[in-house]
Amino acid sequence: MNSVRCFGVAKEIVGDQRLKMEIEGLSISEFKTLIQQKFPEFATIKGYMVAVNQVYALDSQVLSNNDEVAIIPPVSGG
Amino acid sequence: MNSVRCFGVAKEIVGDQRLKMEIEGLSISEFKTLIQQKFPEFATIKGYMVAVNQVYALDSQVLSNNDEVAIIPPVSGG
Amino acid sequence: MNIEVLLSKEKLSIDRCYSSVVDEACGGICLFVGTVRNQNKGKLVTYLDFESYEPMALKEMKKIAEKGIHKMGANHISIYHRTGYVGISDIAVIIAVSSIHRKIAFEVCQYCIDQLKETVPIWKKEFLEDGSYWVGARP
Amino acid sequence: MNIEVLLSKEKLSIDRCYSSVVDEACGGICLFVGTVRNQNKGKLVTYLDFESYEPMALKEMKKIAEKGIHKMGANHISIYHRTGYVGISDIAVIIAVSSIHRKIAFEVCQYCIDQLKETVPIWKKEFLEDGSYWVGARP
Repeated sequence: MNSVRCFGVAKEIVGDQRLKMEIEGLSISEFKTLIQQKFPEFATIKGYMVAVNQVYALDSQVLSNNDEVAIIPPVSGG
Repeated sequence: MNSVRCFGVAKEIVGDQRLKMEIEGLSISEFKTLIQQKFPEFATIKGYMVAVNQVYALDSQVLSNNDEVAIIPPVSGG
Repeated sequence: MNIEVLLSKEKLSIDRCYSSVVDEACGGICLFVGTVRNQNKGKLVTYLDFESYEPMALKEMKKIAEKGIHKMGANHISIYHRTGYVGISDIAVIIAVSSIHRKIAFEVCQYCIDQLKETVPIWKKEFLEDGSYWVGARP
Repeated sequence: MNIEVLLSKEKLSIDRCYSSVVDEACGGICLFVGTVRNQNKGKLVTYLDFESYEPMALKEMKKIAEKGIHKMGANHISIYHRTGYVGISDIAVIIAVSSIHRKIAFEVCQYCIDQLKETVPIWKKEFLEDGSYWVGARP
């Protein structure tokens, strides 16, 4: 089980800053599909990136349960 | 008689920060020719502007003795 | 070639940020200071709340500064960002860039703030008189 | 639309210059700080001496700021310049520009410093280890 970190609007959609889920072997694309099935509200935001071990991940990257995974909605610093 | 203000390298060439001279009726071009006759070293600098009443003057402008006249060598602020 | 990146719940100091990039060999320092505006898209803003994914945000800020120095030719760069509650007119971000000549300082400072707004995982929640929302999250 | 221009024999304050352009409606402030470098064209500089034609310099600084606001769209502009003796790393000039959006603040700040170096009657005498000269005066 992984504890996916959720920030900003993602934290509000998920209802928590951590989301427990099984991610082992999923590609980022598959992970995103799963997230959108669990929380259809993600379809209403402008999109989001996934960071793995604090680096933006490509869609093809494959996850393991040891990874630090985070949902990164559109950033708005500055 | 006017008391022409001299700054920077012009002050050094003239040897004083004020230069007493008759300017009534001279154009800026004529004024510059006169200055260069009195102080040939002006030919060795990069050029200079003349300000009349604290505004840059055109070559055709005609001076009167009441004007505040200044020799403005290349500026180097900042 | 110094880089300083900072996320802080306390007020940001322009003097500290400036001092961190001063160098006897550098003649030009460009600073950008981003403050909280009292309105956005015609609505009155009362305050902001900044959330960050801190370790990743610091890494992304460092990447920006590294590019500004190694690819774009700046000498020193500091990037400070506030987190948590920030009131109107308070400073949300300060970027200071020094370089030998000023043109590069301007270019790199602008690059840093443009890039920060694109890639650094920091989120701004805007509190209006009648509610709040995450800026830029929804179409 | 505030303009502040200053020539000062005393040390210039970034905080004062910054504060003079802060505005609740403005989100972006760009500052340029010009400091004295310890070398120029390969020679070691020990200090500078700035002379100004004060009333005209203030007028020219004001003209630059007016163009930055009325033609280029900035909200507030302050231009401070030091006069007299200035040591290495000391601040010779500070320009602060605020605007609603940051792009204009950057553009106008760069315009102000570029223009100041072209038109404002201020002269810099550079003191080296082995002499002194008026910068830019001779070919």
